[in-house]
Amino acid sequence: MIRKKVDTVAEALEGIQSGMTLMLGGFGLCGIPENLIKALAASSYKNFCCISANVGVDDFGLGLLFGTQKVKKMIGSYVGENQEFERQMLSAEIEVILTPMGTLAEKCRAAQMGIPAFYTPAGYGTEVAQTKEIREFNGKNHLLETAFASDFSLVKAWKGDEAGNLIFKGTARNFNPLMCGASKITVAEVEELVPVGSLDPNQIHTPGIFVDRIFQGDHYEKRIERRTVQNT
Amino acid sequence: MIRKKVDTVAEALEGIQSGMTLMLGGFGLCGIPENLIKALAASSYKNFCCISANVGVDDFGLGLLFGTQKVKKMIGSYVGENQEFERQMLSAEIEVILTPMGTLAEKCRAAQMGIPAFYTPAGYGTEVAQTKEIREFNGKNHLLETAFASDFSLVKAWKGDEAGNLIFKGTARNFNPLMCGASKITVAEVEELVPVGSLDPNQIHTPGIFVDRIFQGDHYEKRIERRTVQNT
Amino acid sequence: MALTKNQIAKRIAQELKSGDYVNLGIGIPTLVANYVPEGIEVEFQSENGILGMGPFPKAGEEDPDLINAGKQTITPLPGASYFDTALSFGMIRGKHIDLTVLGAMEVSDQGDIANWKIPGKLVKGMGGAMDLVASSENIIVAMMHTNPKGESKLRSACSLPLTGVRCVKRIVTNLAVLDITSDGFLVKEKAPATEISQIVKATEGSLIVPDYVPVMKLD
Amino acid sequence: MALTKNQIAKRIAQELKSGDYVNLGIGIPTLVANYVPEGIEVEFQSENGILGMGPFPKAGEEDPDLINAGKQTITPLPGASYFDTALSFGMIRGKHIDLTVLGAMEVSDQGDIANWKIPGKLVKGMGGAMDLVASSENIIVAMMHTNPKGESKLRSACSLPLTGVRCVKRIVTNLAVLDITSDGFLVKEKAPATEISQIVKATEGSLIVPDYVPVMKLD
Repeated sequence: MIRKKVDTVAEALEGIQSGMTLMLGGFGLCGIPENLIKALAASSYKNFCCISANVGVDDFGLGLLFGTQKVKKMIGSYVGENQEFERQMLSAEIEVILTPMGTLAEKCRAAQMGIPAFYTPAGYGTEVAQTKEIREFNGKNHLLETAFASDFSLVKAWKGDEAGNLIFKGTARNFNPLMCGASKITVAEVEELVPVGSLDPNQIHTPGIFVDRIFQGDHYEKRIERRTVQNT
Repeated sequence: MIRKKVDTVAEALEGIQSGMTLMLGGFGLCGIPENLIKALAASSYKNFCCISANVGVDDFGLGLLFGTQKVKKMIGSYVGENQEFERQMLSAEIEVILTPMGTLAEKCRAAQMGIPAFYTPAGYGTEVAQTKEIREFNGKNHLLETAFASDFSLVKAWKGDEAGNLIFKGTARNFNPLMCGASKITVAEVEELVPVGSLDPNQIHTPGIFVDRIFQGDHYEKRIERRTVQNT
Repeated sequence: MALTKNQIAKRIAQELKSGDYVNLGIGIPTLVANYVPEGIEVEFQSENGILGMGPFPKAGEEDPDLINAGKQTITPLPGASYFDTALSFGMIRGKHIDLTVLGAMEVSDQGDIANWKIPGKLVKGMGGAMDLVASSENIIVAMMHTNPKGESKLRSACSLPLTGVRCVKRIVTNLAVLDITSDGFLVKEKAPATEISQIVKATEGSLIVPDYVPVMKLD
Repeated sequence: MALTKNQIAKRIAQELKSGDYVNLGIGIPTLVANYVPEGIEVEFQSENGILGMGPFPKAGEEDPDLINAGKQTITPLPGASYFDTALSFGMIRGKHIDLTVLGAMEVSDQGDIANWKIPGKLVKGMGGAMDLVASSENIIVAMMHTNPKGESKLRSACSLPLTGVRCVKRIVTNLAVLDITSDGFLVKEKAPATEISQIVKATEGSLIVPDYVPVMKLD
C-alpha cells in the first residue's frame, strides 16, 4: 500500500511557490480546505492564480486569501458575497475570469482525466464564447473548452485513509473530487483520517491514486453562509 | 419522489424494436443484465446494434444475443472468448467496430453528460485514427471522439430503489454507471430492490434521474469466466 | 392587480408535471417549491450536487455540509442523492432535467435571456445559468414585467450581455404568462384584474395578443 | 540460457519503485505481481475498475463481482477501491499510472508497438492497450525476443497494425533488457549465459551494443 499521510500543514504545502496556479475545492463555504487556506493566508507566498467556484466571504473561506492579497488572478463562476474581492475586482487589482459553473467543473475533470479538450453548449452566443472555437454537433453550436493546467489542488474530504482514499459528505462533495489529480500535486485535508482497510472499497469517492498528500485537519469551523430554516 | 419501478421484464423492455441501438453494461460476464439479455434473446426482435465492452461467451452473457443472431453490428473493445461471434465476424454476417476501451467508456459518459465530443490520445497513429480528426494539444496528437447515440441502455446494479438510485458492487460496476442516461431509455435490473430511503444518499453511485425503469431481477447465475485461485 | 412574487411562483408551479426533475434558480424560482400541486411528484435538483432536495431544515438542525446552489441550508427527501458538480451538470447538459425555472433581467422576443451581468456595475458571475439555459429543453423565466425604473424587461433585443440565445420557452411575470413564438411574445394568460393595455404598455418587444386572453387561475 | 517467462517477470519486477501505481497486461506482465521486491510498496490497477488489486482468491472464495481485466477472479488488498471504467481510464489517460507493463507481437526501434491484431487472422480487439500506450509515461514491454517462427519481434518497423507510436521505453525479453533510444535498441543487460551474437541475430531493428553489457541479476 502506498502511503500519502503527512503530519503537518507545512509538509502538506511543501513546494508551493508564489505565482502558482491553485485549484481549491468547495462551494461557497461548504466543503472548503479550511486548514490549507488558513496556512496559505498566513504564508509569505502570493500572486496565486486561484481556480475555485466562488470566492468565499470577507473573513472566511477563500476570502482569507483576498483579504491578505494573495491572489492576482481568479478563475471562478459566481463571485458575489465578498466585498473585499469586489473592491479588488473593480479596482483591477485582480484579474477575474468568469466561467459557466458546469464548464468549470468539467474543465477540472478534464485535467484529472487527461482529456485535453471537450465541447459544451454552455455560453454559446454570449461573451464567454468570444475567444472560443465554435463547432456544430447534432445541429447545435458548442464551444471548445480546454482542461485546466495547475500546480496544486487543495481539497477537503470528510473521511480519508493513509492510502489517500477519500469519502465526501453531502453537498460538501461539490468540486473536491474533480480537482483531485487535476494538478501536479493534490493535497487533501480530512475531518477524520481512518486506518487503511476501514473504508469500504465500494464507497470510496476518490481513489488514493489521485491524492499525493493527506492529513487530518483540525478546528473545523464549517461556517454556514446562509442559514435558512423552516418557518414554524 | 419519482417512481421508476416496473414489475416485469416485458414492461422494462417496452418500446424496444428491431434495428435499435442498445448499450449493454458489464465487462465479460461480470455485472451484466442477465434478465434483460435473456428476454432479448427470447424475443422476436433482431438486427440490433450493440455497444458493450465485450461479447460474452458462447452460451452466456452477450453471447446469447449472438447465438440467436440478434446482432447486426457490434461496437466493442475486446471480442475474444466467443466462438459463435468469431464465426459471424469472420463470415461478415456481423459488422464489428473495435474501440479502445477507455474511449468506449468516455463515449458512453459523453452521451450521458451531454458532451457531444472530446479529444483523447488513445489510438493516435493506429488504424483507429484513420477516419478521425487529429488535433494537437500540449504538443501531443489527439483524436476527436464523439458521444454515442443509442436507444436503450440495459444495465445491472447490485442494489437499487424505486426512485431509480443505484449502487454497484466491486468490479461489476464497470461500464454500467456510464451507460445510465446515455440512451433515450435506461433500464436497470438489480439484485435487490430496496425501499426508498434505505440507501444512504452519500453512497449512491448513479442517481435515479439517469434511470427510467428499474426492476428486481431473479435467478442470477453470475457465472465466472476465468475462475483463478491461489496455488496452495 | 399584478401578481406578487409568491403568486408568480404559484402560477409556475402549475407547469409541473409528475415525473419532472426540476432546477429552480435563486429568487422567485426558489418559491416554486412551496406550491407543488397535490398529487404531482417532482424532484428538485440543485446544481452544486443534490437531487431530491427537500425543505429548509428546522431551526437547530442545519447541516453545514448540506446546502443548495444559493448557499442556503437544506434537507434531503427520501430517495435523495449527492454527487459531484460535474455529474450534476451532466444531468443538466445531458437533458435529464425536465424543467428549469430562473429569473432574468431581460428576455428578448426571440427567447434570448440576459440575467448575469450589468456592464459598469458589479458582476457577480453566471454561476450555472449559462449551462442551464444552453441545455434545458423547457425553460420558464420568472420575473417582474418591468424593472425598478419602469422599463420593460420583455424586449425586441436584450440590451444586457446575454446568458443564452433562443432558449426561453415561457415567461411568467406579475402581469401575464407569455410564450416565445416565432412572431414574438404571445400572451397566454393575464393576471387577475389586469388590462391588456397594461401588458402592451409594459412590453417593448413584439407582442401578440389573441382576441381572448384568459385570466390566470391561482387557486 | 534464455529466460523463462517467470524470469522475465522477475527481471521486470526490479523496475518497480515504492509508490508506483502499476498496470499489468495479460500474459507475462501478470506474473510481475508475484515478484515485487521486499520493501517495495506498489499498487496494481486493473482497468476494468479496481485499484489495490491483490492475489487470486483461495479456492471457494471467488467472487463473481471481483475480476481483473483478464476476467480472472481477484481479491482486494487493504486500501483498495472500485470505480467505473471511465474513472479507471482517467487514471491512465491522466498519467496517474506510473508504470505499464504489457506484451507485444512487435516493437520497432523507434518504440512503436503492435500487439492487438494480425490481419487475416482472428481479431480480438485492442481492449485497453491503445489507451495505455498512448498515455503512460513509462511503458515496459515483456515478450519473447522472437516469434514462434523464429522471426525477430524487435524490428526496424512494425509489420503488424500498430497499437501506439513512439511510446515503449524499455523491453525485457528472454535474451536481453533493451532501451529505446534515438539510435535504436540499446542493449542494457543480457540474459545469463547468453552471447551478444544471439541478441544481434535475433534483432531485426537497429541495435546498439555497448562495449560492456552486464548480465541480468535475477536473485
